[in-house]
Amino acid sequence: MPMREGIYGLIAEFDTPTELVQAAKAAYASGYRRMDCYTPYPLEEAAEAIGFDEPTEKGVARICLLGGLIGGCAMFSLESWVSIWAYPLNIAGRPLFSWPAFIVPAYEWTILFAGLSAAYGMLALNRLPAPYHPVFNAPNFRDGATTDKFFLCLEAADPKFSVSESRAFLESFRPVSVVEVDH
Amino acid sequence: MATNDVSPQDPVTNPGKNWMIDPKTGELRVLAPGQTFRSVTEKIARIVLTSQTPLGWLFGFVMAGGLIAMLLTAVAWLFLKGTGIWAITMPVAWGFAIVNFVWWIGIGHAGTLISAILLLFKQGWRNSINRFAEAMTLFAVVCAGMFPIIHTGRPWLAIYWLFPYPNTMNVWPQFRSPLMWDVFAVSTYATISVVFWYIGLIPDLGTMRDQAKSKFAKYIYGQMSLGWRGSARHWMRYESASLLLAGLATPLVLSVHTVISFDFAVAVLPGWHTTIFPPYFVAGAIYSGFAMVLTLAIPIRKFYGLEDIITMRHLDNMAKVMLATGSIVAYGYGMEVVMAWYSASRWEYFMFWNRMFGPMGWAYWVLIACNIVTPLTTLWSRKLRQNIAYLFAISLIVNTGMWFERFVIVVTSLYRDFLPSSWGTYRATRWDYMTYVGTLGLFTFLFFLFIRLLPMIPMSEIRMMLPQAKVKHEAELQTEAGD
Amino acid sequence: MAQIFDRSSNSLARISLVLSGIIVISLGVTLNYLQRSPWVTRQGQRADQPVPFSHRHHVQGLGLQCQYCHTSVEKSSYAGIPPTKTCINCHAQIWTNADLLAPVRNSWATGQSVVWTKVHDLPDYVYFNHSVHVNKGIGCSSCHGRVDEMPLMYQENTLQMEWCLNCHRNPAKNLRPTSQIYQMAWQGPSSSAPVWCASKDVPGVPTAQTVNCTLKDPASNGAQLAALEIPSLAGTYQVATASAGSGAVSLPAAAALHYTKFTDQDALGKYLIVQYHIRPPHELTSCDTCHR
Amino acid sequence: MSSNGGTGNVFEMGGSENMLHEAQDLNMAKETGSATVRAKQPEAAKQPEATQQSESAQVIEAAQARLAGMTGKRYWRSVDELAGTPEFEQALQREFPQHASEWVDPVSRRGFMKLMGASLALAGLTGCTKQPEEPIYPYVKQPEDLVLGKPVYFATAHPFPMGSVPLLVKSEAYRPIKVDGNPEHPMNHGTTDAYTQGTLLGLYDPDRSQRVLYRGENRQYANFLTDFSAMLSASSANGGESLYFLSGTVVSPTLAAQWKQAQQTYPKAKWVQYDAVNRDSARAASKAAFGEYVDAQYKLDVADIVLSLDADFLSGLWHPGFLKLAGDYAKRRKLDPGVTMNRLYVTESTPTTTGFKADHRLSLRASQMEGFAAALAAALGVGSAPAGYAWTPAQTAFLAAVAKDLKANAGKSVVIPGEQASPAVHLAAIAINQALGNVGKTVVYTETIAPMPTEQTAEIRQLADDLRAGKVDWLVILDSNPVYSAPADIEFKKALGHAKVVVHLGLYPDETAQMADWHINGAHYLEMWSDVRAYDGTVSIVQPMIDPLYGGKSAHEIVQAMLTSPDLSAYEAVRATWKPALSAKGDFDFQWRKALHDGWIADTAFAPKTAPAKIAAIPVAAAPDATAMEVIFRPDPTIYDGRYSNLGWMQELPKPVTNLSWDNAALMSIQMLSSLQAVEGDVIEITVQGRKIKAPALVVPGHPDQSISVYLGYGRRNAGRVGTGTGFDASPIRLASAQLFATGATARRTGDIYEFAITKSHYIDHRDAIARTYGDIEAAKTFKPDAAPTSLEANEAQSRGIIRYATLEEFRKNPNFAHEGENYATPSKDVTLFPNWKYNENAWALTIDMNSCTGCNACIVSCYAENNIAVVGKEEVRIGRDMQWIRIDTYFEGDLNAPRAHFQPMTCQQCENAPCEQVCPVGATVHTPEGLNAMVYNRCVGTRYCSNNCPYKVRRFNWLLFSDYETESLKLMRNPDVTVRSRGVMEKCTYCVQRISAAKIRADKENRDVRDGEIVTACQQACPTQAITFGNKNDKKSRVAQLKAQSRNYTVLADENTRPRTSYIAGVINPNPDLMENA
Repeated sequence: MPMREGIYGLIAEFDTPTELVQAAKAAYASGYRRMDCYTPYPLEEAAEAIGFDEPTEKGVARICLLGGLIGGCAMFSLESWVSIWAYPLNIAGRPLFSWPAFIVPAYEWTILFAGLSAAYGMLALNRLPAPYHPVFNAPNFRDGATTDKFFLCLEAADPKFSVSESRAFLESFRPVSVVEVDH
Repeated sequence: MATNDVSPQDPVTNPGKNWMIDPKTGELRVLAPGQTFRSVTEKIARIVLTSQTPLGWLFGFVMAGGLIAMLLTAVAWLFLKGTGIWAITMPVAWGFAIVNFVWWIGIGHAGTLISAILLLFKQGWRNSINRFAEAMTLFAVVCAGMFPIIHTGRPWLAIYWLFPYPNTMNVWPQFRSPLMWDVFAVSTYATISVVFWYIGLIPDLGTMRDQAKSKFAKYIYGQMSLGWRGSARHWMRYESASLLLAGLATPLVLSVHTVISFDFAVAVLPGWHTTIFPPYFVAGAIYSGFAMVLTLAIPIRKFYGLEDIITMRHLDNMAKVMLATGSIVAYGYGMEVVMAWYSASRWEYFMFWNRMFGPMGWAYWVLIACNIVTPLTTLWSRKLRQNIAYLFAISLIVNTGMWFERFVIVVTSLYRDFLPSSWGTYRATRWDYMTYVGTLGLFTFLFFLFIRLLPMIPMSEIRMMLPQAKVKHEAELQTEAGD
Repeated sequence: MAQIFDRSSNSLARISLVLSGIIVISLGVTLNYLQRSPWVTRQGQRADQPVPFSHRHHVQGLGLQCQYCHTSVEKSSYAGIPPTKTCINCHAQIWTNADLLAPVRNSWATGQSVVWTKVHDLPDYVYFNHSVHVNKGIGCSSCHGRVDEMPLMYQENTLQMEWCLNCHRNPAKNLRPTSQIYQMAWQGPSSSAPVWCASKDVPGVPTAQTVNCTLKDPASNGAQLAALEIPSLAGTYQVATASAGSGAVSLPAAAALHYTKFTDQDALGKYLIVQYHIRPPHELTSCDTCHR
Repeated sequence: MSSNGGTGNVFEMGGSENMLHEAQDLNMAKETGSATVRAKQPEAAKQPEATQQSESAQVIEAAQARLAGMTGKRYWRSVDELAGTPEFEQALQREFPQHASEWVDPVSRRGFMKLMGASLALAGLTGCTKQPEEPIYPYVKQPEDLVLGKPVYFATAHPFPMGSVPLLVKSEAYRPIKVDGNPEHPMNHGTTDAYTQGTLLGLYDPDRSQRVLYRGENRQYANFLTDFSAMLSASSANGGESLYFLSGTVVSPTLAAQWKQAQQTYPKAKWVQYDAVNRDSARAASKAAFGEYVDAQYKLDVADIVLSLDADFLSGLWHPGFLKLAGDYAKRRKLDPGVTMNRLYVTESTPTTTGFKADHRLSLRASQMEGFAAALAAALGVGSAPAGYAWTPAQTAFLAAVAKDLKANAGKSVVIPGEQASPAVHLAAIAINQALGNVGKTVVYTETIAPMPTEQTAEIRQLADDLRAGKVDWLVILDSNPVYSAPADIEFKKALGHAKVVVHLGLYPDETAQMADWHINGAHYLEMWSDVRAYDGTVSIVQPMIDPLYGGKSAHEIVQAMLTSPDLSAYEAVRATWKPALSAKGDFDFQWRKALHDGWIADTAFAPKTAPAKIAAIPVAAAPDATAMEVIFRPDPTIYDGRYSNLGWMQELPKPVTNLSWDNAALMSIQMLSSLQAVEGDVIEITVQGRKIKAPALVVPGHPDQSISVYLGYGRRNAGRVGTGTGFDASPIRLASAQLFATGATARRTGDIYEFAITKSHYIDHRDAIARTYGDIEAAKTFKPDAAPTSLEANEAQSRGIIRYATLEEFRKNPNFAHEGENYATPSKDVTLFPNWKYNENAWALTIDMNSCTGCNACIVSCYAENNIAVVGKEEVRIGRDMQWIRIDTYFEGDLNAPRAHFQPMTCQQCENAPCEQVCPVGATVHTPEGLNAMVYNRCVGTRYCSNNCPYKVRRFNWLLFSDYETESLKLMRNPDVTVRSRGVMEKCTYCVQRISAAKIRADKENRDVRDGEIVTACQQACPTQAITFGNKNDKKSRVAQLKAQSRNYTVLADENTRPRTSYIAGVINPNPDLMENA
């Protein structure tokens, strides 16, 4: 990550999910887009508040499906190729193309590939791993965000963002604190 | 002692007359009341982050290490001499190795079931136990996976030829063989379990990173958590990913033991060649799995004073699941016998007569006693279900019983088959026992490492379950403002 | 609170993920090549031999027949390594005191074997039979390469199972007239160098002898030459014919034969497969063909 | 892998062999001739093909050179170091078979690497391991007629006291690797027996005596000759008085001739013959009846009714003419069109396969046999019934029926007395046969096969007395082990001490060798020149297959040393003996070569003697006391009198009837067992005239009460690493006065327990009535023998349709009996989900005739030799890990006191729907286009799933490293066409696929189809009764196809729809209607 001018954004700390969600909704309503909430456990309302809706995005799901199909087809065609063309052998008088037997490994590979794609897909879409992130610069963030505090971050990249106004805007929700976050 | 960290006079654990009963429903609470995000977090995180290792833990750890040494001896000798050191012979060419394999895999199943199926069914109570149930799965699969590899006595070959890859011989695996199916089922099962488990860990690793004091711990957990920061977007994708994984793990876990049962069901041997195996193998697996979860959960919650996170409600539910699956298994046994009689197949008939009253009949009756009689008669009583000592005892009994089930299926079907001239018998050797007990050691060893190094209870999911985790809606806020 | 990780760590983490993937794959690829590499197969390696025997000199230079030394190649599974006597036959007269030949003279004097190192060394569980290959139209050079151009003997092919199967699955591409078996330079027919073949199937007689191929156009007076090329029924096949009970066989006069002209290996191969009664691929690739 | 040539082979076999013979008569003869010459030049004889075998041969050579006190010729300097290495020494000492309890032979790291290497190599891991560079040892001068990779066949014969076996030996680069009967010989038509097959291992036995010893120190043979000739020149003055020879039964006419010569110089010298198993009864009887020693020859092919008086002529070589008798018997049991079925009655005192093959079997105590014989004779009008004998109703009925049947078939019947029956029985038999007018028809009397017939027990008793009397200065013991085998009461071992010098010539440094001053390492019959006579007297020349591995000597050389031309070779001696006879036929050299090539000298069979027997009366002993217990002594079915006890193959071979391996036992009836209040495995102490032995008890169904049978030959003290200490020695209670059976014995349970190795789960475990008493003495006390319990296994075998048989009448009524009834049906081929696989080329198949098989075990040993099968040792056998690819399943039926038994050879059935193939994850066992169930050893990873899924349990697994990769001499013996299996590999019968491939290659080269009978499996080749037939079932004219077309043809477990290629011809018995209720 190259050094950037100015700050990453303003981050407000709340004690309860409710306050966070209120603030987030308001921010979204007043036109902020580049922002994010940070919570110690999944909080759907927060995501909705900042206008993010995974179920409609379906990124992970798509990748997962794709992976599954690839895995299944790959294994089934491998089995068929091996038994019919690569080295045809009379096994116990069974037909070369014993598809019922081939289903099992194909089935397992479907699941294997689907599962892996889901996991890696999720990480990729989340741009993880990212051991470094500006928000970690915020005091209390470390101790709070993964334990019992709720954060709302308005990012400087947002066109509507201005240090003074945005701070005032956040202050209006009586957060525990509002601090500037460096890159 | 670690329990010192969790101060006894912590307000949440004040002992009041059935304070664990939820007044609204009258049911047992899933969690003790009055806990905060931070209290649960600290209680769980401290177990790992505390600097002083509990003596009890050390002791168990060393014991397990000893057993592993024994396992290594047995396996080394096996590679040196060949499978002849085991009791297996003609006609009983499969023995402990396969019995243990099936038994361990079965145990694994409960973990996946709890984390996946109960998740799909939105069973909130699973959250307290799914983490170490999954860990148990992993370690059980490790123990299980060992056996197919070593049971040829020449693992360098087993590994070399059981996977399909282009080789100079132009020869490929034989995909009609159930053993081949096992290779894929078990490897997939292992991989998916690891992934699922790790994905579940990520947020908690984040917490650990942030709770940790020492630089080293911060660094390690930091790397492992992949920089998790609890962003709302991440959470959403994370949720759908784990939902998908749960959705995949469910058919997987059902398929794995089905495939294992094919090892027998696909063979021509009376006592193996039966269509009822897949369902009752799966049921049996879950049966033994939950028994194992109990075996682990009961001492741990006592030892680390987690009574108000792993509550009586959990134990009670698990006992109920055992009751259900146990009944399915019982039905399976019954059905086998009925079919033997109804099919009028002399092979089936003789096999069962022999299995029950033949020279090795005792094994059959042990399994009936352990799997059917003892648990299924007693677990109906709520009183007994909530008697921790009894649950612990029953869990051990069921584990034994399920081991004998596999023993009966493998050995007593083989030792007297089609041609009377080739009838034989089976007497386990010291090496068989050393290998089996050794894997128990390996399992415990890994589990001890796990509870010492990783949060054994998913903190983020516990937080979700706390009342204050809910977002209050306008209406509620109004009323609050009004007061 | 300070960051634990520096900015760069993000890229590092992601790169290392990708890298580990790449490493695994490339490892697989390497092994795949390794298992076919000369390091494993000894392909093209010249082993240390007690005497630096030159096939080029003896075959190309002196024009010795393969069978002069490898006597049992047509009769037995084992082609045969010449006894010291075979060397002495000539080297009693020529190069009688060349230092290079000291081991041979020594062996002759002491009665001890000259201990050669096996160059073409199949695993012990592979049961290869020279006689059937030679009798069914597989030439020496098909497996051993241009021995006549090897100053020191080396292994031309991998001799791995896939290499064997390669031919057992499609023998046509290597079959040649039996008259050309020991012809190192055999290229297969072409429009510039066609082959004429004729056959008359006589049961109980080695196929090789009932098929007659010639490199000269029988139409133009090559017929006699062609006839001359018909190997005699005497010698090695006596046992066979005798036990086949069909005694001496009257071979058709070359003129009477109807010759077909071949200008490419495929056509010739297909023709010879029929004439030589080569077993179909599914039999040639059956496990018990080579393993017992 | 070392012992595997790795070079495929073309060889002539069976049917084609015959033609080849005519074809290249002289050709072969030349080969033979050169074999002769070669036998004198080690470097030729012992430099085999360019595989490691050659190396190992040299190693032994070198070792010998070193061990002979560095005075021996220095062959192979190149490998001297090798021979010197500790590895090699160790290899010589090494336990063989290497087996069993993993504690016994710990694996060194080196061993481990080697073993890994072996299994990796076997696994074809060429991708991961490089093969070591292999050397080639070409000949210096290659014999002209040698084609490496092509075996040569030489005719010879196996000398055996009861009558020799003409052989055709397969020789691979001049190493004999397979011993089989001579296909053209009129006596055995190519069949052999278990002993003869086993002798191959005897040749390569690493425990063979390898050097000449004087009082334990190494010497050269020359040293002995100096002493010997010194003694001779001294004693020629007194005509060789005090010079004694002791040998086993002399079978070589040449040896007899040499002795006759010697006697001219040494008239007073004495030659004593003694074998623990001898023919004294027959000799005594013939002397009494004919005034001279004669042999009886029985012609069962023309006998409708056969009565055996304790004659075990269907089991093995211990009955004279076994091969001929069994063959002829079977001819009359195959129900071929136009051949009437014979009827066999057997009375016997020890249950044998002969007894169980009989249509009617009567078990009599040994002491009752004379009485029964005499009574029968009386019933047929010879002499009068003996007084004092009380017969049970069953016995009376049997006697009456037999007498009636014999009368009715006078001239077409025969009575055969057993060699182990008393002279009186023989006399009775002679009398009956004469009275029935069988003589000249079904039995002829001829000059004895043994050139020097004597009554041996009396002789050795005399020798012992002479020894004690100090009359013996030199005692030369030739190929005999009296210290072990002599009757107990003559105290031979002690007596031996009185001799001044004792010389012992023998294959092994055995008990006698330990006592001898001089020990000379003997030559194996495959290493020596000699001659023998077959059952009918036809002479066969014994010619060496290989130069003596350890420079051993034969009796011929010793005796020759006494003669005017002491260094005349045995070869010359034998030629000299037959020069007159052969020259009479024409050019001697040609005739000699013809004799060598054919394997026998034509027209040397004995002419029948015509003089009738004159029998005053049959001397019958007084009726035995019913309560007195008796002990019956029998030659062992697997190691005979102990001479084969160091052969792993023979030790491991399950004995017929009992399936007991690696041991002998006190065989008895259930009644006897329970009267001893013992259970099987209890050690019993048997006392005869104050002499005691301890032996574990084992029940044999149908054994007479109040008697115990023991096999001789066990309890050896110096047999070698295999034989020493196996079983118990019965000779301490075998007295000169009671060589056949001892009466008035007592027995008691000692309380010790002994564990048997029995190759099938033992029927007694499953007999409910007995099972209750099993291991429970209290119950045994109250056990009621007359409960007549039945065997669960046999019942299952019957009801599962594994064993199917009918009586002749039933068969006539319903020829299709083998396919009717529950579990007898064969499912239709069309009832299947899958399309049936087509077999358009050859379809190999096998049939086994349940009527012909007598369970004699010859096939098993033949399979051992052909397929390099490993010996695993008692401990492994005990837990069911025997490696035999073919086994004889024995099922007992009905009342245990008078059971019927069925013998079913069981081996891989080559199922078309092979359950084993489907479950193999690596495709190590697959089906070939010709329908073989191929087993690819180097592909096998050892999951053992195939075995679990095999309904016939005919697969065998190398649980440990069973194959011996260490012992050099054994490498010479291995069949280079068959992979030696390492540990962790599954193996099984493949219909001798190596022979099939060889035949196909030969046929392909000759542009023809494989002929019917061209391929002969090892088991089929050995089978004395030709019960096994192999061939192409697609060829409707083939013998196998025709047999499969028979109505009696059935497949085992047909209802499993495995579609075996091996099928069985259901048995048909021919009982006497009068005896049906006892049948």
